[in-house]
Amino acid sequence: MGKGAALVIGGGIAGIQAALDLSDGGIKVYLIDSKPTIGGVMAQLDKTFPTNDCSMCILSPKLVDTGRHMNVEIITNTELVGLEGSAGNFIAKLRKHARYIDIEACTACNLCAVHCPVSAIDSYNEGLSERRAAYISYPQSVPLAYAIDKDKCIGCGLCANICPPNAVRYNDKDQDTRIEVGAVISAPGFDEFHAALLSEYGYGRYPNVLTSIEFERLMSSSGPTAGHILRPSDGKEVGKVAWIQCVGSRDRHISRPYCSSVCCMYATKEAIIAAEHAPDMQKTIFYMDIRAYGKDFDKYIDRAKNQFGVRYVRGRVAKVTEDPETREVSLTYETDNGRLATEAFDMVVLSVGLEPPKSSEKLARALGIELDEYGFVKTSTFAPMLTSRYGVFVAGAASSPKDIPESVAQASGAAGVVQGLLGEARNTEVKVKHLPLERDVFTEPPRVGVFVCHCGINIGSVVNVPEVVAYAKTLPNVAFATENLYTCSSDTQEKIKEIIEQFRLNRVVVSACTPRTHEPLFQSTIREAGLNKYLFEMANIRDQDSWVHMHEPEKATEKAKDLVRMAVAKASRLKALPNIELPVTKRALVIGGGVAGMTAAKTIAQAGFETVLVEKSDHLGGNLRHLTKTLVGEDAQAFLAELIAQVSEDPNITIFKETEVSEVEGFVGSFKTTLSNGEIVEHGATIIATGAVEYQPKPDEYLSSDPQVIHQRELEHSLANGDFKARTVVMIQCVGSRNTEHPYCSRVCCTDAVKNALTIKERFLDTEVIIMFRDLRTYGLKELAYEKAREKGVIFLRFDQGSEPVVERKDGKLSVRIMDELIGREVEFSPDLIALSTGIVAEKESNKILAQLYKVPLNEDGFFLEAHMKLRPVDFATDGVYLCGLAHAPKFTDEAIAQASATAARALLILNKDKIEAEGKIAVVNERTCIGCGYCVEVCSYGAIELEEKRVLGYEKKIAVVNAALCKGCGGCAASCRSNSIDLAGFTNLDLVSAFEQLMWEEDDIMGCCGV
Amino acid sequence: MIKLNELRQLYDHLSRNTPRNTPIIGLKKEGNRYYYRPLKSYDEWSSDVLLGNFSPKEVFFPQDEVLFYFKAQKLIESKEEIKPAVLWGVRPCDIAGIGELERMFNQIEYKDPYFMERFDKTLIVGMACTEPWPGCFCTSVEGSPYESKGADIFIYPIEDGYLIETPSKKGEAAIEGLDVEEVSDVSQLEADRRRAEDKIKKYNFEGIADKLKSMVDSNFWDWIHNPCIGCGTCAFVCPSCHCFDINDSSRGARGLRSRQWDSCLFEGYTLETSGHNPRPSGSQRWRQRLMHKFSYFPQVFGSYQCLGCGRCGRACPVNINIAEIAAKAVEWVEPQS
Amino acid sequence: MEKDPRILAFLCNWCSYAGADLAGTSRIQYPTTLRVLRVPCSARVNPQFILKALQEGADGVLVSGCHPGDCHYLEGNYYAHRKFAAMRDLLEYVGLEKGRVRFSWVSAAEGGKFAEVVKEVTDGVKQVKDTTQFLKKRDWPVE
Amino acid sequence: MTDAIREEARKILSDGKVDFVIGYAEGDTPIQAKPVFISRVEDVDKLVWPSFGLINLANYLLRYKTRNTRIGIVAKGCDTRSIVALLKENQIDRERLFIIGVNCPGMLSRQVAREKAGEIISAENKGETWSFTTVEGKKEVSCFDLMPSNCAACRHHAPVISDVVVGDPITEPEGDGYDSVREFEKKSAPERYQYLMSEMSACIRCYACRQACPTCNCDECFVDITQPRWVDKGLDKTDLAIWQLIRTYHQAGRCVDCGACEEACPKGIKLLWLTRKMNLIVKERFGFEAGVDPEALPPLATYEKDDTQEFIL
Repeated sequence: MGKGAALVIGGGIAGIQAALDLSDGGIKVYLIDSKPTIGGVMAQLDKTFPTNDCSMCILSPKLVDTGRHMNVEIITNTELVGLEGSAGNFIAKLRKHARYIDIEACTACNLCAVHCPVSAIDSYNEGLSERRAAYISYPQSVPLAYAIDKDKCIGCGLCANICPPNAVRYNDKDQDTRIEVGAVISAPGFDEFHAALLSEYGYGRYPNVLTSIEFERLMSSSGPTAGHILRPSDGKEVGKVAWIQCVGSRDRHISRPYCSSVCCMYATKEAIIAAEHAPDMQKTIFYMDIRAYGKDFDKYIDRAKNQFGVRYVRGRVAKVTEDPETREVSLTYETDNGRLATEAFDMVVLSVGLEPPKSSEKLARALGIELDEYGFVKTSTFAPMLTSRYGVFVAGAASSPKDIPESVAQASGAAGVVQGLLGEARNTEVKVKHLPLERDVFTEPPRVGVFVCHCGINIGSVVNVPEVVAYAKTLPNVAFATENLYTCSSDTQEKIKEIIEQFRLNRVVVSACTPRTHEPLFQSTIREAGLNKYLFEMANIRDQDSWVHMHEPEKATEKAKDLVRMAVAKASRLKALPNIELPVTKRALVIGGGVAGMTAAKTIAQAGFETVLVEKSDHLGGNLRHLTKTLVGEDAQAFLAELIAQVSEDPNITIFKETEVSEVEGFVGSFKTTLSNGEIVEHGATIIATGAVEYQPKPDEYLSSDPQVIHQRELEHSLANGDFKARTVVMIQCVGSRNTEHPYCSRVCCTDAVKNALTIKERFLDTEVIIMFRDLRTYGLKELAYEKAREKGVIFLRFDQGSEPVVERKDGKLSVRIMDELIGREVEFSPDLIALSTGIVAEKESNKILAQLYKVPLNEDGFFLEAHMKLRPVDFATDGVYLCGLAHAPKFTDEAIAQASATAARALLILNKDKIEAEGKIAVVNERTCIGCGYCVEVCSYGAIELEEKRVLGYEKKIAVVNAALCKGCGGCAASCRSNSIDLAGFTNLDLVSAFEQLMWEEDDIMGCCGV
Repeated sequence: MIKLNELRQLYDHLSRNTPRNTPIIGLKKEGNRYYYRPLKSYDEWSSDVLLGNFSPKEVFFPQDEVLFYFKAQKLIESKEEIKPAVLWGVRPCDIAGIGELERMFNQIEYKDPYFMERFDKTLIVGMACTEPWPGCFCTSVEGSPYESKGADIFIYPIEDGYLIETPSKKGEAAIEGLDVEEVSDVSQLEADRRRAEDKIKKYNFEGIADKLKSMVDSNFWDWIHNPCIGCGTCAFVCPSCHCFDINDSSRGARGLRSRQWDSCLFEGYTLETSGHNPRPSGSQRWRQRLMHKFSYFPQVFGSYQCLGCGRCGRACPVNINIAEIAAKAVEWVEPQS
Repeated sequence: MEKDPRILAFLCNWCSYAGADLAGTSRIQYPTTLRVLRVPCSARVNPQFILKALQEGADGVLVSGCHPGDCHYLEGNYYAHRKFAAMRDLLEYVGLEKGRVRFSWVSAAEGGKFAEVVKEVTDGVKQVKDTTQFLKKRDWPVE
Repeated sequence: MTDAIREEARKILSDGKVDFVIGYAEGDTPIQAKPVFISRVEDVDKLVWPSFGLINLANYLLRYKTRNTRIGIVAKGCDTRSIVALLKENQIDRERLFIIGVNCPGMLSRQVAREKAGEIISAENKGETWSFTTVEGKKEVSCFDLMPSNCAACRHHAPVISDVVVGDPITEPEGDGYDSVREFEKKSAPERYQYLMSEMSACIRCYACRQACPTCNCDECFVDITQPRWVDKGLDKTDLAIWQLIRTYHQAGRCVDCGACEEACPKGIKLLWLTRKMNLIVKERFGFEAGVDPEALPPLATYEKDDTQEFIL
């Protein structure tokens, strides 16, 4: 048996996710980061696309979770220097650099920084501001402890003298340690392209030319200007701003030929957020192709254009100059019709690309793994997380540029693979958490603590937070009220716990963002302070107040007061609810026998759990059966055959073909799914991997019924079979994608077309290939193939929606006409083959049935909708059900495999437990008044209520009895009961009525109501 | 005693000789029922109706009455100022009912200031019943259709007018200045009284107080309860039922305390916060009702707490007649089980 | 500052509340009139709440849940619909001014629709002549 | 009819099929029937088929919910529908019931008599008419004019379930009986609201309506619940209106329009004005009539996917 521990390198979002999934799954984690804090780049971002979630807000709960997870050991200021041994039994050599401040002793009181006489550049704010030599990266840092920048420190001793807990250690030394782990996940992230290398853009010379990450800090409420977008040259409001895309991307001259995958979207996001900060600001994005290939990305671009007036200009910027007087920056660029134009801007943002971290080579040597020529970790399509050394995995941007959800999926995926690898060693090195006893507050009068969050400036810039706090103090039962910059930060959690103790609070109200994301965090905080977690209530004054009433601060403040009043009223009524534990059936059900489903099943089975794999057709393999080779030439069918063999032979896996799900009962931990073959599967977790299908063009669409008009998929087959024959091939992109019927990008078609074009060019030099596209979306390293195709003479012609190519039969011959913007007139081709790049569409009807059975949602396009687009890419809001592959959205094989492994990791979190805690907010019966009329029994969709004979107050009577395991807490019974004899704990009639009654209170009703 | 040809004379005198805005409250038709309401004029008075559908108790003891208001810790007296009133044309049973209420609300240790202020400020003008109604049984409960006790002014209708008696000083003062002849021969009243009393059905309630005491565990209570649906009609129309419930109504720091009529037949009458109810069954609640009126009250105050107006029987949705029940109790022989 | 009507909204956690959050993350601006009470499901909303809210002084009430078929709890919104239909018709019968009690289905993906609903409901309430119908008047003495 | 009822009652009592029979007897005061509980064959002659029998005897079955008593009950068409409603709500066992169903031609109402004649001191039946002595003198009113609105609107004269039926079958009249509702709906909203408030503000909260109703069968009525207090105590107009509105809402799919509530009201409040509208709502929206189909689920405890949702944004 190997080690039950793993090493995770890098504390960015990928590393954090991997650490959490591993540790919750029973594996001890050492999380190392070279910086003094974890958080990575995501901690620097203001918002994330396409949900515009406040980045820190969604990251912070994870930071906090990681920081206080008893099975995650965070080791900061540390790098890996060597790795010995082999998978299962590695010895990792770590070098822990001196921090000069003792993490354990430091209380983050800030006095060292206040007294430090030395200034240093603040790297968290990208050099836009200064910090001291004694510093903390950002307020939500985990671990929350200061560090000393020894390069700047002059050793004056002021900080050591002032430090109350004597935490300063000037003589701190680098230390080498060795830890034993079974596997390694490397997630070192990326560096931004150093913009000064492209001197033509004036970065470093012109103060008003910024990088995108600098701009991000400028917009951030925690940034150098507290969220005001001001010109660095003179601190003036910015009226006109331009983004230049592909700075350090798609540029062979500077050895960055790959696409950085995320810049189109982040530039759009920055433009949208800038528009929110300053509605009158003019925003222009100069781009080559808009690569909005992700789920719902195109909708985001549309919103930027239509709702926020973002101007998109296709064209490469040729020259950047500065007016020395006004400090305006002028851009000279080539327009669509080839002419040059010049335009002046107050500020120019360079959308800098992503590249491997500078330390990547050193790290690769230490890990003993291979990198590609650009420094990205080498992986393969069919093992996207595995490096060249078995047992060492990679997640995040280290293997190719990628965005947050893909990094998260990869991280979970790597965790899944590690779980499989370490198998029975799991649960050997982890500790179990012991919470303090719950305080019995039943007899105490309510003492409510109210915490009002500024959320940086998300709330504070609209709602008058101090006024809300002062108001909260006047409300009945309020014993304490205060404001926080970030209520979700880890130091605030400690503060809340102290205040609960100090003021003997027995109810807590947090007035901040939405309970949908943050309630669990605060609930666990109050639980750690000894309060039952249900003695908690939130007032949503951000998503449903400050963000939607940005221009009405006074009314927003009034609304915030009302919401707080309601929350306090409800909180005052809340009662402690019992914790109910539910059993877990240690078996998984995977629906869909494509590559995603098989990968998920395989990973779970490897971790030692039974898995049932259900496939509706008579064969395994799904869409991968139609792929012959990958873009980089890997043999898809060989891989598929091997995977099918592995899955078929695994004794832990039972496969049902030609089978579908017909009935579902139960819930997380104990599902009971009836299959169409009559089989009943009891399982604890469910994975939906039902895939998607190829779009079938309508007969008149590009003459698709013509025998010489084929699909890209058929072209690939004919190239593989050798029956391809054509002198001119026209490929038409976006068939069934990015239109009114299917408004999303199918993601893979551009790359597919390029791949097939390259194959043609390699074998049939004379065959002309014309690709007609809208935006060529060969993101990431796929860009290399696009570049190669251009080199090989593939012709690329762009068209806009509405002026699609026209395909006709003229005198028996195929004709394709298209408007060539460059020369300004229509051109005509007479190909002997047309290949349509057909999109990927969801199987709406069957998805809908499954969605209803498992109570999970679909998006407008019929794909399954994950719990959170950014940070929960493979989860559903419904516990115990997970999602991967094309059922989620169009994607490539490697992405599907990463997701599939991720679902396995998530499912293993359930299967690894013996019991799971059930929701306490369930129906309760007042036995005294229940007359057993049975209305609640009828309206309960879960069969959770039955009528039983019971003896109540000395009388036998038939009354309703609730099955706590089946009750989902919808409250339909409570609203159906005439005599209130059944009620919903946590949302009782009294709770709700009290809340809205108090909403209607006038000032006169409250004044004079003192606190407790 | 004085004699009037027209009762209007007395009415007008009272309305002229009382402070401005003093209401004269008498039976008045509203919808198709009769209530004690301030009369706008003598003509509004429904002089032929002996008994309103509801008793005059609400004049002294309103169904819903604010006791005081509060804000935070501060109390504010009820804002309503109680003004003098004249209660016009009340029948002897109802006057007796008012008397029973006064006994309850005017005890040595506990005085109800709300009731008492109204009581003290009200001039009660009673009137004899020459034609009692079916269902009346005042004579069985020590009353009489010609009983003037409890009234300040009492009217005896006679063939050619009205004789006016003033049993109280307050009444005497009130008719001062009424320029009419004093009559000394009132002997015909005795005959009138007998004639009226004879029209009333007489029940035998003899020994009922003691009999009831012996019937605590009797099946009798199930027998009465059987048809009863447990509504509050009988108690609400009764001139002497005085149970009330106290409730607070608040909104934040502000609020009020008020009281409302209650009924011993309500299921929640004795319900305790714990959910325990000492009188969980209708039979037990009926036992309370009957014993209160015919046993406990006579023991404590020496008179029945039922005045024989018969309103409850007329109003009861299932036609339960308390006189029949009381009479049945007197005769009750426990069935051999 | 002009006094807004005060509209009490019961939003189901899974669709309408999420839709309201989405309006927030999308920064779609809408009237400041809504005061939201989160409930697990529209089926949790007892129509009695509506009467009680009107009596306490709500100018309007909005109940919003998942679209038919989307209910997180399978069919809660169908049951909810029947309850609301019965109460709504009854209120109309007794002359409740139109526009004060509204119902909507808003999904988690419909931030825009949520904002539209708030606008429409707000406009509706603003057109109501007398929002004191059913208001319990408390003419309590001031001091 | 009286004889037929007595005969059936005698039979089941002497056969020992039931412990007692619940029926009507003559009342002590004019134009009123009273319920009686007959357990001995010799008392059977107390039973009558009354003229003024709007009391719904199914109400009394609730008391015997948890006892093992076998009960005979005289039940009009509407009363049998109440029994169906109670059976569906598990409030009584069918096996313990012997239902003497009556093809009921309709009852007369004290409330209507009072409206038509005034405060009645005594009354006398003269075949097709009733002669009343009132405080305002003598009045004669035809039986037809004394029929309450629910009996006039009744379309279910025959018992829905029974063990034996007495009386001749009655031809159901034309129309659905909801004309009064539709007529009222023609009034303007302010007029309707005005009516609600003036009618309901007469309430004195004696709860006779609730107590007379078999389907007002909660052990604790919402009006008595204090946490939360749905309806404040006291006589505030809005509280009174809400009390009846919620009571009506609770009657959705359960009210059989027997008229017992309205007949019981000591203030003569028009309660059926509300409940009949609720009956029409469930009939038109959900195709449901209370107590008519013993198999159908109560309308608020079920749904159809194609329920019209026209009012939802």
